[in-house]
Amino acid sequence: MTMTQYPLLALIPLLPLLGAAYNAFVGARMQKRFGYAAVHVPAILMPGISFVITVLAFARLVSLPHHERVLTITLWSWMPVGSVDAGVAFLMDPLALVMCGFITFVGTLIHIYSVGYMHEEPSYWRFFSYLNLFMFTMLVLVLADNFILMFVGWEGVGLCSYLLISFWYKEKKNAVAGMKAFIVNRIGDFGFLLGLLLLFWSIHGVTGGSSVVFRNIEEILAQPAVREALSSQTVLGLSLISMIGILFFVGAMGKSAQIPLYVWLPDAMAGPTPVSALIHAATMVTAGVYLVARLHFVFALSPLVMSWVALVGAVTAVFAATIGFFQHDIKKVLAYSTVSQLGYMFIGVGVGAYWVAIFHVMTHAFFKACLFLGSGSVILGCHHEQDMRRMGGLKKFMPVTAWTYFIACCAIAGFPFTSGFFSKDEILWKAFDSGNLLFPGGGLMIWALGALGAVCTAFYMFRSYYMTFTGEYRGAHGHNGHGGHQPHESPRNMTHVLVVLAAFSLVAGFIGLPHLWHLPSYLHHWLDPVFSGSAEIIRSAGHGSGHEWALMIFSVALALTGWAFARWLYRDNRNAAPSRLIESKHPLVCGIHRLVYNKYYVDEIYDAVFVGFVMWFRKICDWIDRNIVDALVNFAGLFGRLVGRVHGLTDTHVVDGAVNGTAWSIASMGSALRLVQTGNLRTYLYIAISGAIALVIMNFILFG
Amino acid sequence: MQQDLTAFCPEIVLVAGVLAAFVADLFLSRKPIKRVVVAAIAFVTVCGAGICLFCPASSSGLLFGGMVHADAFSVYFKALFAVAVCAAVVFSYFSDEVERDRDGEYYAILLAMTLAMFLLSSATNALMIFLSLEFLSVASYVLVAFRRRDKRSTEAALKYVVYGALASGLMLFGFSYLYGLVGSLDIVEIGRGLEQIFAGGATTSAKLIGSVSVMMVFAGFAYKIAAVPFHMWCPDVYEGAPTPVAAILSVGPKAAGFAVLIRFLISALPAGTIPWPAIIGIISVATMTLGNIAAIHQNNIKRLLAYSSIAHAGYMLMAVSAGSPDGTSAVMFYAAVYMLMNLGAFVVVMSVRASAGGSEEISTYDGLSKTQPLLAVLMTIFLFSLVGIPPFGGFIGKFYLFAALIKKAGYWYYVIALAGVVNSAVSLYYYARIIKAMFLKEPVSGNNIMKRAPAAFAAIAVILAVPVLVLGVYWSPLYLFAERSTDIFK
Amino acid sequence: MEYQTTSTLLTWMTFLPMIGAGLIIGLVILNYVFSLSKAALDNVSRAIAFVSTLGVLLLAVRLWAGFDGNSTGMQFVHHFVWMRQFNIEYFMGVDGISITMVLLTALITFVAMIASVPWWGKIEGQHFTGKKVPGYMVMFLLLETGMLGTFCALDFFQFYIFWELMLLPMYFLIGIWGGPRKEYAAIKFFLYTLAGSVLMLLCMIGLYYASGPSTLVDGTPAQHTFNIMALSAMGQAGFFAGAAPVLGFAFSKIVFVGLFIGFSIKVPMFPFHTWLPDAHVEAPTPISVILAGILLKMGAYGMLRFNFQMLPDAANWAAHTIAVFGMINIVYAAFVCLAQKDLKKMIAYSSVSHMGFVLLGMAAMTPQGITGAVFTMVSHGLISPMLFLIAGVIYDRAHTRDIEGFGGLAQKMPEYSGIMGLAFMASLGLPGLAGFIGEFLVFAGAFVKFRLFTVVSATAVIITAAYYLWTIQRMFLGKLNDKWSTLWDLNWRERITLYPLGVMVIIFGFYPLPVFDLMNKSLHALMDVVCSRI
Amino acid sequence: MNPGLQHFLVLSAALFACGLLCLVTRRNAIGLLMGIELIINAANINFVAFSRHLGNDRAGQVFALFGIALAAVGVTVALAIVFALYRNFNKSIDVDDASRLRG
Repeated sequence: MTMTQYPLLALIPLLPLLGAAYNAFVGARMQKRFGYAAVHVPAILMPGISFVITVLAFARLVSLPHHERVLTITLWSWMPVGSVDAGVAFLMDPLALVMCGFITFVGTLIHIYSVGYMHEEPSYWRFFSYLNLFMFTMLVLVLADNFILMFVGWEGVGLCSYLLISFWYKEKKNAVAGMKAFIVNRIGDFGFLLGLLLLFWSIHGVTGGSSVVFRNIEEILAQPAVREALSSQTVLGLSLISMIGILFFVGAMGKSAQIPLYVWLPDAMAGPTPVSALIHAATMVTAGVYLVARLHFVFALSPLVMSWVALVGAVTAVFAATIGFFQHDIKKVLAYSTVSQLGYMFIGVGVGAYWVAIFHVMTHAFFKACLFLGSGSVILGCHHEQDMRRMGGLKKFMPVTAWTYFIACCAIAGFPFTSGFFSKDEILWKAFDSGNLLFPGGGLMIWALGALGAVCTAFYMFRSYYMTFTGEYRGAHGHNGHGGHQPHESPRNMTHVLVVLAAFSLVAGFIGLPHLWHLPSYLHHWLDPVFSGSAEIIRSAGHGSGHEWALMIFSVALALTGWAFARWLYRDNRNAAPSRLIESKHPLVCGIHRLVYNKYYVDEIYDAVFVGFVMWFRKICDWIDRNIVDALVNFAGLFGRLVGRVHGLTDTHVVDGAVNGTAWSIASMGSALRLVQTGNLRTYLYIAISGAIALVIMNFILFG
Repeated sequence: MQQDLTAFCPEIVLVAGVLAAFVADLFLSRKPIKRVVVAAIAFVTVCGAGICLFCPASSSGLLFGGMVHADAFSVYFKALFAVAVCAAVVFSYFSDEVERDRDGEYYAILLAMTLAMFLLSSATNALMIFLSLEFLSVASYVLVAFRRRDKRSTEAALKYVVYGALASGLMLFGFSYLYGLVGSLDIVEIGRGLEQIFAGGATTSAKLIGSVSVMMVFAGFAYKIAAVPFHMWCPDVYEGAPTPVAAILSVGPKAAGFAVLIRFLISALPAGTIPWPAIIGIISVATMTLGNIAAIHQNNIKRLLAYSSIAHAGYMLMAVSAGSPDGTSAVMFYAAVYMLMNLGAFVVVMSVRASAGGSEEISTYDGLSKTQPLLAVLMTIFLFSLVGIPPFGGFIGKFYLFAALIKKAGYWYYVIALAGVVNSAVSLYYYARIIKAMFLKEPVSGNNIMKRAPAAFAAIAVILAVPVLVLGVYWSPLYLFAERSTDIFK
Repeated sequence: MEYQTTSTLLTWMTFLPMIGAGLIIGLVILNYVFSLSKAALDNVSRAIAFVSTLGVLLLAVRLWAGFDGNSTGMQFVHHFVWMRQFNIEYFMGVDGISITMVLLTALITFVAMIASVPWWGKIEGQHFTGKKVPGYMVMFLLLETGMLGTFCALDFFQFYIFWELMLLPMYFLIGIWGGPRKEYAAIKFFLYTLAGSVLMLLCMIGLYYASGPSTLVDGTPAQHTFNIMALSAMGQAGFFAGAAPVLGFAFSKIVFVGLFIGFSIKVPMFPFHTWLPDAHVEAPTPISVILAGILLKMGAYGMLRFNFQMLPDAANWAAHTIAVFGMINIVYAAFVCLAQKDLKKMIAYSSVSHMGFVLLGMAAMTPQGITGAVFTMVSHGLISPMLFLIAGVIYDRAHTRDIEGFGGLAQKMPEYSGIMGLAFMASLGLPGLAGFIGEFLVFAGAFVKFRLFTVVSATAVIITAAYYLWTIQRMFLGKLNDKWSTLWDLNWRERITLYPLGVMVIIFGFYPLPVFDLMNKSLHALMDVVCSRI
Repeated sequence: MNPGLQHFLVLSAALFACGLLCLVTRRNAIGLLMGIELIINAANINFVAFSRHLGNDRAGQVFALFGIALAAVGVTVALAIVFALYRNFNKSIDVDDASRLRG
């Protein structure tokens, strides 16, 4: 495999880093001196240039023969120890390019959007510095040519999301949300790390050498012998390769908010809306999908893991979608929809349709960013109101937002010829047609779940649309904060961004047209060289095109059904059914409602079980440390007690420790000796004489 | 066996000095002059004796029909005594604890005591050992009791005298049996005799009597070096005696006791007789442990130092129990270092006592680093050296002790060595207590300095501290001296 | 192989601070004669101390420049016979392992020195920098001599002297200039370390008598030796493995255990760690910095230099146990951290946890493991000083370290919060910062040997994140506690201590090659010794 | 019948025992001194007896003489101290009174 050196590659991540550094160190002063422009101009420029470079790289790639489309640049060797051959090196292949493309593009747009959204923020510079830092880490994640560098990006995005979620740190709940996000992500990273180590050493065990560079590993795993060994050797009853896959998938779960590690994402909405759009919808959360796609040569080897991935994805898709039903916070709705959409992507990678998953990642980036930014514009327009029950009728105040939002809704619901339609349908079809799911009827089952999720999605998305934009404005009354204020359309730079994104969510689908229509699928062809390695492993059940037509029509029908329901229930806020449902006293109904409304109490359960355990265990450890270790290791309480004694018994903890540690200690012996030294001469004589006798006796006992 | 007295000249000098001191005390009437003169006589005498030591003749052969053996071994110890007594003369002169009106006697007795130690360290005959031991004891009794009107001094003396009399009585009784067994008083002869007996030539009753009598003899030595179970006089006497006397007692007689003990053990108890290394080992562990543990609770500094001196006797016995030339030279080296650091500590005690109006409580030392930094630093040096921490001489001494044991490489020796290190760790408690008082505590308004202590104390302490520090990094001359002195036993 | 003197640089480096201390003592004595004003005395002694630490730092740079990373042997050797009895030699030299520590020592001590003077920034109220200054400086300099000597000494006896030489100054520095419970903390530190080192003393003598004949540097034959290189050579030749048993145990094993306990008290390893929190909490900031930055490394260094290099067979025998203790250190201490209310105490326990990585990595005895262990020593040597300086900053202002008591500080002290965030992230092993590299290599190295232990230890990745982020959240985020509305942000004194370290942490995160270049060769030599017996 | 060695040994042993007994029972300082005298004389008897047994070996006899002399010396000093005791501890020579130094 020949690779082309392409030094410019390094600039793609480094420029945003530069911007981040600029704002971090001088941003504050610049902001004071030259106003906000001094902050956001460089901040926007950097990712912008990165985008331009990406385009150049694209051109360069296109100029290369189809199967040699790889650009690399190695800056320096990083930790050259044994076979850990990690370097600070970047690699751009078609996959990375797609990711890079929409990351830099959407990223830049969102930077522009933020200028309007954050215009009242005093620590404007901090925001943009974080945002640029995020761009840097995300691009490192995507462009890394080895696991370890990828891990830098992997944890880096986690850090940035932490920083940005708790950006308004004065609110305790924001801070806590940030913390939660980081820690849950770390659980995923734990899996990632172990997966990496297991992979590394398994290969080492088989071949004697090893590597952490993706391409080398792919080549090694291409050898049948290695594949054989890895699938035959078992650990904890699973084949090595499956275990590796599962561990990596745990990492992916954490980043991409899949069951059971999805809980952080809804809370992450505490951050500013552009952040939610960029990090928690468009880019970072798709890193898990990217990881699986990147490691297709690992996952493809283990049908078991593939099936798990698909199943988890499907379940998540439905589960999250149902939660979306009763949420009132517009951002929460979008958050759950993101979780559910990520589920679809995992279905995609799970059934081996990697390019489709990436396709959906991309389209989702457009329409979900559009939705989030739309909601952001709404929130701004309603003076930081997020509760949909206090909105309504905003269409007339902010038409552009409304329209773009509607278009994005259509896209995500999968209305025909929107981007979502193409990507989602392709995923569902691939799932249905998949031949290497382990459980019987797997394809059908996954497809069914996906379809169910689709209808739910259509329903709650349009619900949010109608609640927000139609009917009468409910904000003015009861909302004394800004009583009398009318909602207003957002500034131009924001609306323009919305329009662009909406446009893309409409048309982006056309780069991946279904084969069914005998039209070229550019994306598939483009990504083909990346995934060719595992192509022959992925089997299809071989359903005919008839099925595919049927499914397509069916899913369109589903989308329309969901839309119709939502329209019937929520349009103009006329229908009383929803409120009746909520007020209903029927135990079953309100039980279910409460259950779903409270997100199935998952957070509460986690708090009780895991957090509870940790908080209990830390107390135990602390107690042990203070009362047992400190005492016992003070050489059987001797040190503790003596120190306590020497220092006037002031230090209760020492003495207690010593007492707990041991009943007998030298100190008490010492005081006993004081009693022996009575000061009475005759006692001394007694002791001396008996001592002499004792000596004599000892002499005999010991030596006859 | 040569009969000229050149080998005896140090002792002769001392005898002359004693007489001179008495005479001077008798004929000089004006107190101040008398003090100076007598002290000067004492000082000069001791120095003279010390110088005589280094003329080669003084380490050449047997004297008085084998009563005394002036050899390198004894010379080493004699040199030790000379140094110690020199210091003692000086700080006694400046100490207000020695009753000024009678210090003619004081110095005379001090010299006599020196003479006794000289003799003891070179005695090779049971009679000579007993004589010089008694001589030493009697001199010490008098010095301890020197403050006639002081209750504590008297009580200490009483305990000392009775206890000592008992010990020497036991010793005497033991010697009588040994004499009966082997028909000679020369320790080498005794050694031969015992060898034959224990070789199986004699009845078990003879062996029994042999070991019993040896134990009784040992009681005498153990009492001198304050080893368990004959240590109990030590704390009380040190506390009761005038500090200068306590100081000299803690180094002089102890060292002399070790000298004669080693000589006796090696000459009179050759291998195959009584397995004394084991017994000494047990005693040493008991001694150091008891000393250290008992010291922890002491609040009177002199008493604390007394217990510490017991503990150090234990350390030295540890090496004695190795029963090897290395062990012997290690003990000798340690004895020298110990002399320096312990005297130093006592000198500081004297100085503080003098400035703090006679108080000996450890609380007196609170915040000493503020009121008298120099003393505090010196005391710290001595104490850490006593703990045995580099870079002080004490560490090197301990190092040699342990090295001697470990070189023997036996289960038994490892155990003792282990006990030794644990003890030296424990000993840190009470030494650190004083250091803590000096540096970490603030001076209490109550015990601020009442009057200035004579600067001489500080001077002596400095003079003693220098070798303690130097020996920490450069000790070979002294060790070579000690090593060469043990050749006679090879 | 025989090492002849090639340079006296190390000697100068080691004893330069002692010379400085001597000057200060002279100054104090002069002060008795014609009494200077307190301010003058203080400032002059500060200046002397400052200059000598700076001098050491410069010499260290010279050392770095002159060091040849491609040779496995000792460099800058200064070697002559010290005491013919016991064949004790004066033998200084550095190889790839020790030079990293020497450089670290020079740097951290200098930083600590800056933190010990009240210059370039206001200090309010009673502060240790104004208390008994000459004494402090003397002790500080003696401490530096002890530390450098310990890392450079290649004669066991000499090593021991330096090792103990460190004790006394440390005792006083904690005991006199420390916090409320300083007396207890000081004596506890002293007793623990002494207990360890007396054991070490016995093992040292034992090794001496077990060692075979060799020749001193001047060519005279010696029956036994203290020369570490000679001892290592013998040990690697299986000399001690075959020595006569002690107390019924194999010689090499019991000596290994003895030495290991001695060193593990310093590391500190699980059950012997309880002196550390007390010492850290009570010690003044610069001393905590030195304690965490350097003293803890001495234990680990000693293990590498003696336990592993001299007794490879016993090392292999003990590896499993060491790994277990490493695991306990990592996880247990992490949980204890989670329970701490005192910021400094939490940081202290985090040090315990991180030294666990070092133990685990060493125990693995794989290239990644040992390299990771040493690199962790370096990175932790940069990060933990930052952490303690940070704790000191807030303590100087608020006179409390109670985490719960703060809140919302980020509004008053943004710069401080930023640097603290950096330090915390580095310490929790965020990739791209120095902490990560060591941590990752340790995991990578240990995983192949001790799969279970590594997995358990890796959970600490989560716990560590938890306690650091929780601390940040409680101290800096949320509403500002009005009580702290008067706090001010970093001053220059604190900046010049914190920023260099921060920069190095970032640089070594992405570009650790300089460190690797220094140590790789020597480490490989060591690994050939240790791993060959697996 | 003329007494042989063992008679003397028995006698001396008895004396020695009395001496020890006396030391540990008497509270009177003088009594203690007497006890010591007994022990020393027991030893002296041994010496003389042994020297006789060894064919009038002079060493033993000399030792006995020295023993007597030293006993005298010791007692002299001891009596002086007892006198001081009598003076300092208000006219009492009960050793139990002199037990201030302890611990």
